[in-house]
Parts: sequence; structure tokens; C-alpha cells
Amino acid sequence: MIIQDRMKVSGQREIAKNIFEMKLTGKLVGEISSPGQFVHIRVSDSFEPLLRRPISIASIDNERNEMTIIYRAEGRGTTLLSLKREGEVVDVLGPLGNGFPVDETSAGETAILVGGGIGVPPLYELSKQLTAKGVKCIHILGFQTESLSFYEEEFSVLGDTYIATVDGTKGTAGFVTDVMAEIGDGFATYYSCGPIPMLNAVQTAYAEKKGFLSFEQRMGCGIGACFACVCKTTEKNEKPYVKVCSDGPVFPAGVVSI
Amino acid sequence: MIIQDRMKVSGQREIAKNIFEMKLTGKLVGEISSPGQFVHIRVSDSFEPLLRRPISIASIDNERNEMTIIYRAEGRGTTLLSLKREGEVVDVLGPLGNGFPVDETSAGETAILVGGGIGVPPLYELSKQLTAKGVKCIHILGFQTESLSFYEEEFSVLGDTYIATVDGTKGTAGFVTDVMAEIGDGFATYYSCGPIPMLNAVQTAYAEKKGFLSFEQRMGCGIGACFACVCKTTEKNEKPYVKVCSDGPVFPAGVVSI
Amino acid sequence: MNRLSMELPGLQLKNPIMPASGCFGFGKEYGALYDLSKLGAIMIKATTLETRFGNPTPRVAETASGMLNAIGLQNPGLQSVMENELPWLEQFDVPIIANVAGTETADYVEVAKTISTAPNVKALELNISCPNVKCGGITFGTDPQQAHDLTAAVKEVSEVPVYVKLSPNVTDIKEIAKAVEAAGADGITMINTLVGMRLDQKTGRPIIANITGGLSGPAVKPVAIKMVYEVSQVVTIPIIGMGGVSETADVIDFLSAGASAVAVGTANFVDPFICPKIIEELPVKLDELGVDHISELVGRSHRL
Amino acid sequence: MNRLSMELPGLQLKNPIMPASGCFGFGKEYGALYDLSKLGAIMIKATTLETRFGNPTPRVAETASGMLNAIGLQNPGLQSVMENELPWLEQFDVPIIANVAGTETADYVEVAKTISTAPNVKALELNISCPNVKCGGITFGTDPQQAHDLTAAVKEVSEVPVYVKLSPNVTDIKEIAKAVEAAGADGITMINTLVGMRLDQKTGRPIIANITGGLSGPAVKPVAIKMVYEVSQVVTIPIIGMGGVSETADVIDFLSAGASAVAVGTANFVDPFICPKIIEELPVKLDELGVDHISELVGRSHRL
Ligand SMILES: Cc1cc2nc3c(=O)[nH]c(=O)nc-3n(C[C@H](O)[C@H](O)[C@H](O)COP(=O)(O)OP(=O)(O)OC[C@H]3O[C@@H](n4cnc5c(N)ncnc54)[C@H](O)[C@@H]3O)c2cc1C
Ligand SMILES: Cc1cc2nc3c(=O)[nH]c(=O)nc-3n(C[C@H](O)[C@H](O)[C@H](O)COP(=O)(O)OP(=O)(O)OC[C@H]3O[C@@H](n4cnc5c(N)ncnc54)[C@H](O)[C@@H]3O)c2cc1C
Ligand SMILES: Cc1cc2nc3c(=O)[nH]c(=O)nc-3n(C[C@H](O)[C@H](O)[C@H](O)COP(=O)(O)O)c2cc1C
Ligand SMILES: Cc1cc2nc3c(=O)[nH]c(=O)nc-3n(C[C@H](O)[C@H](O)[C@H](O)COP(=O)(O)O)c2cc1C
Ligand code: FES
Ligand code: FES
Repeated sequence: MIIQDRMKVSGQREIAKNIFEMKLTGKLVGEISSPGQFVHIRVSDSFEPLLRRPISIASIDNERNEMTIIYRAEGRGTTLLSLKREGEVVDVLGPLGNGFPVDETSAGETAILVGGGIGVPPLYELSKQLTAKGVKCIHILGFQTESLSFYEEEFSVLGDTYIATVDGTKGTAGFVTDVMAEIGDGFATYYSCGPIPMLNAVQTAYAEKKGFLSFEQRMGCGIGACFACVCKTTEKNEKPYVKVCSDGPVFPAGVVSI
Repeated sequence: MIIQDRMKVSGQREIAKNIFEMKLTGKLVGEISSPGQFVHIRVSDSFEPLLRRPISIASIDNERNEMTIIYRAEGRGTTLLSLKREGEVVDVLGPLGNGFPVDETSAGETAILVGGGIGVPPLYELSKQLTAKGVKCIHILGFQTESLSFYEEEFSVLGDTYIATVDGTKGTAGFVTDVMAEIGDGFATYYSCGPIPMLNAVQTAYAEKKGFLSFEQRMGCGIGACFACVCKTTEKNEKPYVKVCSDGPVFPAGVVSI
Repeated sequence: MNRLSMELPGLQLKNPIMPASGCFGFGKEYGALYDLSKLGAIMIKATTLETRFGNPTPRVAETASGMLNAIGLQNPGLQSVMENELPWLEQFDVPIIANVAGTETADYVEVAKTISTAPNVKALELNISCPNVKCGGITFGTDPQQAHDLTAAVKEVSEVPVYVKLSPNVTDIKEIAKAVEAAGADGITMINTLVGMRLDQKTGRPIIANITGGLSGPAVKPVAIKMVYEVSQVVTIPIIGMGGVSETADVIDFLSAGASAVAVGTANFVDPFICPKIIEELPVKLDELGVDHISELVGRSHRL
Repeated sequence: MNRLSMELPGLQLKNPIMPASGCFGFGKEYGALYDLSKLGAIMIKATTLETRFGNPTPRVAETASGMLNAIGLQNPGLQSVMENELPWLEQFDVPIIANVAGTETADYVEVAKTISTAPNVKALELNISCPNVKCGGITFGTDPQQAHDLTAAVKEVSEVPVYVKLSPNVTDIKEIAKAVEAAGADGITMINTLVGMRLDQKTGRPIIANITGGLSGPAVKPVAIKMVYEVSQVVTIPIIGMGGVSETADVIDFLSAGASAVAVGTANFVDPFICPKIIEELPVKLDELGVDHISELVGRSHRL
């Protein structure tokens, strides 16, 4: 169920240049049903900035009622978020949307998780859940440059992890697709989150495979009421459009017209 | 000189119900030239609330570069101010305006200082400076009720201090004018700060005396440029109006038309 | 005694609080969060004759204490609203105000005629003020004669009272208000959004794909209050006020300005529980103000 | 090369930043804080034929990301401005734009005729958009014909180029812009304030003594940007843009929308050093954007 929770900041640290890992504690955590869901965060009690900010859930610790989010402090809202200190309280709405289907890969099968930049975080909880049920995960993570890369170690613990940086400062020089080409197609499913051009390249490269992509759109309500976040769909979908916030953010490959 | 100073909060405590005493440290303190001057405080780095808040300087400690302000947390801005914690930094513009003329009372003479509610604070620095030069100060402080009263002890150290509360929970039951009636007119000068009806009553009661009153008006710029804070004047004044922020906030009794 | 009840043409309101059109869909999403029967009424998303996909995205952008939107009246169309949305809302004890939109008079008339027969639709809100569609919408809302004629045409076919939603993007909103009153409007809702724009810092291009969008939220409240204050003094029909309502104090302001009820738009996005929160706080505010019934506040700004 | 210089009718601007009229008095107060020669220009407070005391107080009220003002054009009158204010400003190397106001055409003409002869007045800004005075002002600004005629009358007597300041409180600002261009205006300044209101929570009465006030500050920026974007595409004379400019990014937005220079109003109250701060930051922004000269940004929102 979607709830509004005043969650406590239980951790906040900069894990890469302007990239923050924040831990939030509260009963909302108990409501999370799948990796790839997101929360809608009010960064200030003031009316400026006005709107909530959508941020993916990067990992969950049900025992501690704690979840982790990872975000880039870029504009006004996320910068304010990065100034919150441990112990402060943040108004969080969630969990929102439908995440990655863990069920679509069976134990023993291999899944490829492809993330780009700030699209990497939700793949972490996904990988935790997949590996926990016996799926072999291969991670391909793309970043602009080394100083903006994060979570290589965390992912490596769960499975093979390849890094690509556009400027070659870390891992393969180039894009995630360059790594994909090397790895081949010995896998059952792919899951991906990142910028639209990346999602497009991934779904084109893996056209024959079962895959799931997570999308972004500017949002108003975050719960499906305002029609801000719609995307046109391909003929694969019965409805001519989907809402990223409530129908997504994760869709089967090929559904969203990009 | 007026400067914009990012002052450090060196103290913040609630001294009466919703009344806060805040200490601010910075080089602005060195620019203060008279008691009754005020500062214009930006309570947030956001554009909401937008305008600065005018608050009187209640006392100065030049050695520590520290000044004290006392304010009622009432609306959005002052409430935000009351949430600032020690060590935080606040954008302060000042010192502004012309304060109470200490020179108008000579050593050995008696001055009466009449304050009402949140008009009491600037009288404290005034009394410190007057008594330091050998003026005998009598303080008459009016509050709504005991729980809203403050600084009785501080004023008592400097001179006789009478309290009046509207509901009689402390000191004389009634208004400052009731105390004034008892004290008589054996004094050289009076200084007053408080709500308009009080200022009016004081200047009427002491019509024959030399007195100085501090006024409030809603402000824009705080430095004399926007014409938000003008008051009409009586024929005593050469100009038909004065600006509270830059000509005042303190005026000789009888100048401002009330 | 219910201190919050209000009676308006067609509407028995338990309280004067209702979500504004376009900010609450057809209720389903918020219905998953709280009991919609708590609301005074619900203004549903604009309904047009045919299904509309609306504008390309991005459709929203944030501004200082406000937001721009250019949804473009996306909705499933009259038939689907009649068959799927309105029946679903019947489970709640809450009057529905159906927001009616179109590109020409005939569209409005047809939607109004049909939708006003739905059992829970107790009033129509004629949307002559949507800034986000190329034709229709706002053009009706900026010309008194056109506003008059459209209102009269809809009045003729509607089974329920008709409220007309005014645009603030006009030189003199009083003229439009008087024109729709003369045409038989039963009430006025105001204000729709101000037209605005935001540019991308890097490229300089508009962020909203539709180029311009409608400005809403706390930023526009002073404009809305001023217009309600003015219009309520030149018409005798009641006003449902809106524009930036975000907390209980704002409701008091709109009533004081002359509105008889208040709609909450953008604030639903900031706090999805804002409507029930305000409804709960209102009696406390009335106590603070020493007022028995909320109706005593209506138009007090006019009284000296 | 000065990357920030701009040439406009009558005005050689070192940079495109100037304080907006009414938010900077006649410069004395800010002159005590920094060297006014840093500024691109100064738009001085509205000058009328006679001394004006203006409206009763309160004259300002805060709103969400904005403020209302109803100063009522208080100023010492033409003679005093000519004798005291303008000569004082001559010590600075900065062009003055004199804001001219009045109640009827004859007033405007007389003020314009005289003030345009002051050696440092390089342009006039015709204030046909002040919402805070009973007659004159805004009535000229809402009717294209009246705006045209007033502009023509002033053009006839002015010794310097004439800019006309437009009101946003109109259905179609493009009409007014085209009318004043046709009448010979050398430039347009926009926007003046939106009309708004704020009520006291306890009493329900308007806070501003004049009842309504002009809304300014970040809240109005989206409206201003949209109007500059529109007007700059229908006139060929340059625009000085304003409305909510509070930081360097806002300047980029106004230039992108189509303004050739930018005025800063309310932000001076929030940060009295904002103009020199922006002027200092602009070259850094140009570097970020990869732009050599600021003029390259003008109107880039129109270009696809
Ligand atoms: C479902 C979803 C999940 C996301 N998960 C993450 C995450 O885990 N980590 C992360 O760093 N970012 C994530 N984003 C992107 C993140 O929401 C934006 O970077 C953020 O909203 C920008 O806010 P700001 O205050 O920095 O920028 P501002 O420029 O101040 O934002 C202004 C407005 O634009 C919106 N906006 C700006 N950029 C985006 C964007 N890319 N997507 C959606 N809205 C945008 C903001 O929400 C706000 O309403 C996610 C977005 C979506 C839709
Ligand atoms: C010269 C001067 C000295 C002052 N000294 C003190 C002091 O030492 N301690 C203290 O508690 N208060 C003092 N005040 C009053 C104080 O400025 C207001 O109480 C405060 O601005 C209210 O802000 P808010 O955020 O609480 O209220 P809000 O309602 O959020 O204020 C909204 C707007 O109205 C203005 N405003 C509201 N009330 C007043 C008022 N009474 N006077 C001026 N502007 C007002 C605010 O500045 C702001 O712009 C002084 C006022 C002036 C003019
Ligand atoms: C996302 C969004 C969609 C809207 N859609 C409609 C609509 O379909 N019909 C309509 O009459 N008004 C629509 N509006 C305008 C609102 O109903 C309301 O008039 C306006 O937003 C001002 O109120 P607010 O400031 O509380 O949001 C919409 C507003 C927003 C923000
Ligand atoms: C206190 C105040 C006084 C103003 N006085 C004038 C004036 O005398 N003449 C004028 O043309 N505009 C006047 N304006 C309007 C500004 O010049 C400007 O057009 C408007 O405030 C929008 O810009 P901003 O949002 O940067 O303040 C005034 C604005 C304010 C806030
Ligand atoms: S953000 Fe409102 S429908 Fe998706
Ligand atoms: S507040 Fe601007 S002149 Fe006094």
C-alpha cells in the first residue's frame, strides 16, 4: 500500500562526485513489494521547491525497516536533499509503481542487469533478490567517468560486474553496449535502467530476448492521477499509452514507444 | 556602514512562550552605532519566504563580535528563524536605521524607558549604554501575561524595573500607562518602543517631556529605497513623510503622525 | 450542526473542500489512499467527446512555488467516463462535478447533455479556460460574448446546474463573469491556470513540450484571491475558489475573498492527503476565529 | 572584447543588468553599498509632474515566492528629480532610464519633455502599467489604442529613445506591444506587476491598505518569460525583460526568451548586492554554456 511516511535519515554519504547514498528508516519499508519501485520525496517543508522528487529504491533492509536510495545532487531539490543530516525527518510517499519482475527469471538461469549512471541503483536490490533465489546475475554498469562511478564492489559480491566509462577512466572505454557485445547472449532475461538512448540500444541489441526496462518521466502526482508522465506505447500494448508512475516505471521491453 | 554578513548563530533559546533570544556573531556587530538600530534577516536560502525580516538589536557584545536579538516566533519567517541551530549561518543585513539618541540624556539625569511586548528588546542595549554613562534608568515593561514576559532580571540589574501585565499575572495589572501614572514625572527624557496604541498613550501622557519613540512598518528593502515603510509626519517635521527604515525607526516624539 | 456544510446549486456539500479538476483524475488513485466520502465534492478530470491522448511530454515543469502543466486534456472520452469512471465513483457518498471540455460548442453541448444524466453528477463545470489546447478551451474564456453563448447552449441541455470555470488570462475577468451569469450560469469556478513558460538552462528551449503551460500552485494565490474578491462583488451566483490552496489558512482566505467553497489542485501532488487534512483542521480554525459556521466567513473581506 | 556589452536604442550597456524602476529609488541607498558604475543602467523610480505621497501603509505584503506592493508612485516630483536626484547620479558612469508616470497624456508629455533633457537620462520608460494608482497608469496599458496614442505623444517631445513598459494584466499583450511599436516606441520593457491581493487571516481584510497590490518576484517569472517569448516574436524593437529575476540563471532565461537586457526588481530587497553579483557571475555562465558573447543567447528559445 502507498503510504506517506515521515522517515528518519539514518545515513547520508557521498559515494561518488555529487552522488549520495541516503538511508531512510520508517514503516514505508514494510510496504515495498518489488525491486525497481520508487519513492516520491518532499525535499523541504517550504513551497519552494514545490514538487516531490521521484527516486528509486536501491536496497531494502526489512529487519531494520531501512531502505537505501542513491541520487545525484543536481538541481534545487536533490541538492536540498543532500543537505539533510542524520536524524532529520523527510516526508516520503511510497512505495510507488511496479518494479522489476523477479519471477520472470528462474533459479539456475542467468540474468543480465544493465544500468547507466543514476539508473544503476534499482538494479542493486534487484540483483540481491535474484541471486538470493539462485539466479546468476551479470552486471554491466555504465558511467561517464570513474569519479561518477559507484557500487562496483557491492555488485561484485553478487555476481560478475563489468564497468564501462565513456572516457575510459575505468573498465571498458565506451558504452554498456560495448560490454554487452563481448558477453554474448547466454542468458535468459535482461533488466535495464538508465537514460533513454541506453535503453533503446539495449532493447535493440537484445531484440530476441525477454527483457524489462525502467523509464523516467517528469512527474506531478507520482500515483497515476495527473497524466503528467504518460508514454505512448507500441502496438504490443492494448492501451495507447502508459503512465510511468503507476503502470511503470518498469515495462516489458518493446511496450513503450521510444 | 551597512553590510551583508553571513553571521553565525552562537546561541538560541526560548526565553518566554514563543519568544526567542538569538545570539549572532560576525563583523556586522562592529558597525552598530546606536541602540535601537535593527537588522534585516533572511530566514531561508529559498525564495519562500522571500522577504527579509526586520528585528531590533537587543544588545551588543563588541568584544565577542556578538549581538543578541529577541523575537517572537509568529509567522512563517520568524518560525523558521527559531529553528536555526547553533553553528548555522544566517544572512543578516545591517545595521539599519537610526537608533535611540543616548546623547539626549546627560549623566546624572533620569530616563524612563517604556517598552511593550516585543518592543522591549531594543531598550535593553539602550539602558546598558545610558547607565554606563551615568544616567539613572527606570524601566516600565508591559506584557500581555506572565508567560510572555522576559528580561525582568536583566533590566533590574540596570535600574528600577516595573512590570505591567494586561491580565495581572505579573506586576501591575493593566498597561504601562498605569505604572507611569504612579511614577510621576521626575525625569529628563523618555524612550519608548512598542505597539502604536502604547506609543500614542506614552507620548500623550508625557506631552511636556523630551521623548523618543521607535516605530514599526512592513518593509521591503529596509534601506530607504522602496518607499514601503513611510509614515506621514506632523507639521513638526519639514518633510511630509519619513521612512521608518532609514529615517527611523526612532523619531523624536510628536514627529510621526499616529 | 455541521459547521462545515454548504449548500450550492445542485450541491449539498458536507464541507467546502473538493479536489480541483485535473489534479485528482477520476478519483481512483486517491481512493486507494483515503475514503473519498470525506470530501465535499470531487471535480473530475476534463471529459471530452472523444478519447484524447493530450500533449507530448514533458508535460510538467516546476517553478518558484508553482508548477506548469500542459497535459492537454488527456481523458478516455465521454463514453468511457460514463461507463467506467462515474459508476465506480457511485460507491462514495460524494457529489461529482463533471468538468466538460471541447473544441467547439457542439462538443460541449453533447458532453454536457450526456454526462449530466449520470446519477452522481450533481453539477457541471464548463472548462472554457484551458490554456493547453490549441483551439476551444481558452478562446471561449477570453471573450465575453463567446463565453455567454456557450454557457447558454450548455444550460439548455444540462440536467444539472452549470458552473463556468474562468480563465485569469484576461484584462477584465468581471466582464466574463457577468456574461456567463447573464447566460444563466448557476455558479462560477475560478481560477484556471495562468499561462507561463520555463526554459531549459542549457539549451534555452522550453521545457514543456507544448512550449507554454498553465501555472498553478501557491505562486498564483494572490492573483486568484484578487479575482475572487472582485468577481464576487459583481455577480450574485456563488463561486468555488481555487488557485494555490495548500493549507487550511488558504481556505479561510478564499472564503473571506468571497468564495462559497474551495478547490484544491496542485497541493494534492505535494501532499496526497491534503484534502482530508484540511477538512479535519477547519473546525479548529473556526474555533480560533470564533466563528460558528463556515458560511460566516464568506465574503468578509468586503465588509468593513 | 567585453562579452557582456549590449547596444540598445540610446543605451550603451556595459552589461545587460539594471535595477528595475521602483526597486532602487534614485540610487542613493544602493550607492552607499556599491559602486553604481558597475551597473548596465539604472531605471529610476517613477517620476510624476508633481510630488506624490503615494498610498497609505501597509504598502507591501509577502506572498509565496513573491510580494505585493502598492507604493502608489511616491516620488518627489519632476522638479526635485531634475534638481536633486539626477545630478547626484551624474557622478557614476551609468546611463539612466527615467520611468515616466502620470494620470493623463499631458502629464506624461510634460515629464517626458523635461526629464529627457537631463544629461544622464539616455532613455525613457513610459509606465503605462502601474496597477497601484486609481487613474492613469494601467488604463493606458490595457488598451492598444490608448497605449499607441500616449506613446506617439511622448515620442514627439522626447529627446531620447522611448521604451514602453507593458502590463501583464491583459488578455493579449502582443496587441499592446504591436501598438506601441507602431506608435514609434524604440523598445519595450516588460513585465510590470500582476495584480494580486493578500488577506489578513484573523480579520479577513486585505493587508495592503490600497486593497490590491502588484505581484512581483520569482512567482511571476514563468508568466514574464512566456510574455517576453511571445512579444519578442511579433515586434522588431528590443525588449528589456524583467519579472522575478533573482539569480544569474534567470538572466539567461530572459535573454533566451528574447530580451536584450534584463532588469532586477524585488531581488534587490532580498539581496541588495544581487546586481553586482549577477554581473560578476555572468561570464562564468557564458563559459559554462560555451558562449562568447551574451548577445548570442538573445532569443535562442525561438530557434529550433
Ligand atoms: C521513476 C524514477 C526514478 C528515479 N530514480 C532516480 C534515482 O534513483 N536516483 C537519481 O539520482 N535520480 C532518479 N530519478 C531522476 C530524479 O527524479 C531527478 O534527477 C530529480 O527529480 C531531479 O530533481 P532536482 O531537484 O535535482 O532537479 P530540478 O531541475 O530542480 O527539478 C525540477 C523538476 O523537474 C523534475 N525532473 C528533473 N529531472 C528529472 C528526471 N530526470 N526525471 C524525472 N523528473 C525530473 C523534478 O522532479 C522536478 O519536478 C528518477 C526519476 C524517475 C522518474
Ligand atoms: C524596525 C523593526 C524592528 C522590529 N524588531 C522586532 C524585534 O526586535 N522582535 C520581534 O519579535 N519583532 C520585531 N519586529 C517585528 C517583526 O519584524 C515582525 O514580527 C516579523 O517581520 C514578522 O515576520 P513573520 O515571519 O513572523 O510573519 P509573517 O506573517 O510571515 O510576515 C509576512 C510579512 O509581513 C511582515 N510583517 C509582519 N508583521 C510585521 C510587523 N509587525 N512589522 C513589520 N513587518 C511585519 C514580515 O516582515 C513579512 O514581510 C520589528 C519590526 C520592525 C519594523
Ligand atoms: C496537472 C493539472 C491538470 C489540470 N487539468 C485541468 C482540467 O482538466 N480541467 C480544468 O478545468 N482544470 C485543470 N487544471 C486546473 C486546476 O483545476 C486548477 O484550476 C488550477 O490548477 C489552480 O489551482 P491550484 O493552484 O490549486 O492547482 C489542471 C491543473 C493541473 C496542475
Ligand atoms: C516596491 C516596488 C515598487 C515599484 N515601483 C515601480 C515604479 O515606480 N514604476 C514602474 O514602472 N515599476 C515599478 N515596479 C515594478 C518593477 O519595476 C518590476 O516591473 C516588477 O517588480 C517585476 O520585476 P521583479 O519581479 O524583478 O520585481 C515596482 C515594483 C516593486 C516591487
Ligand atoms: S505523475 Fe501523475 S500520472 Fe504519473
Ligand atoms: S523598507 Fe524600503 S524604504 Fe523603508
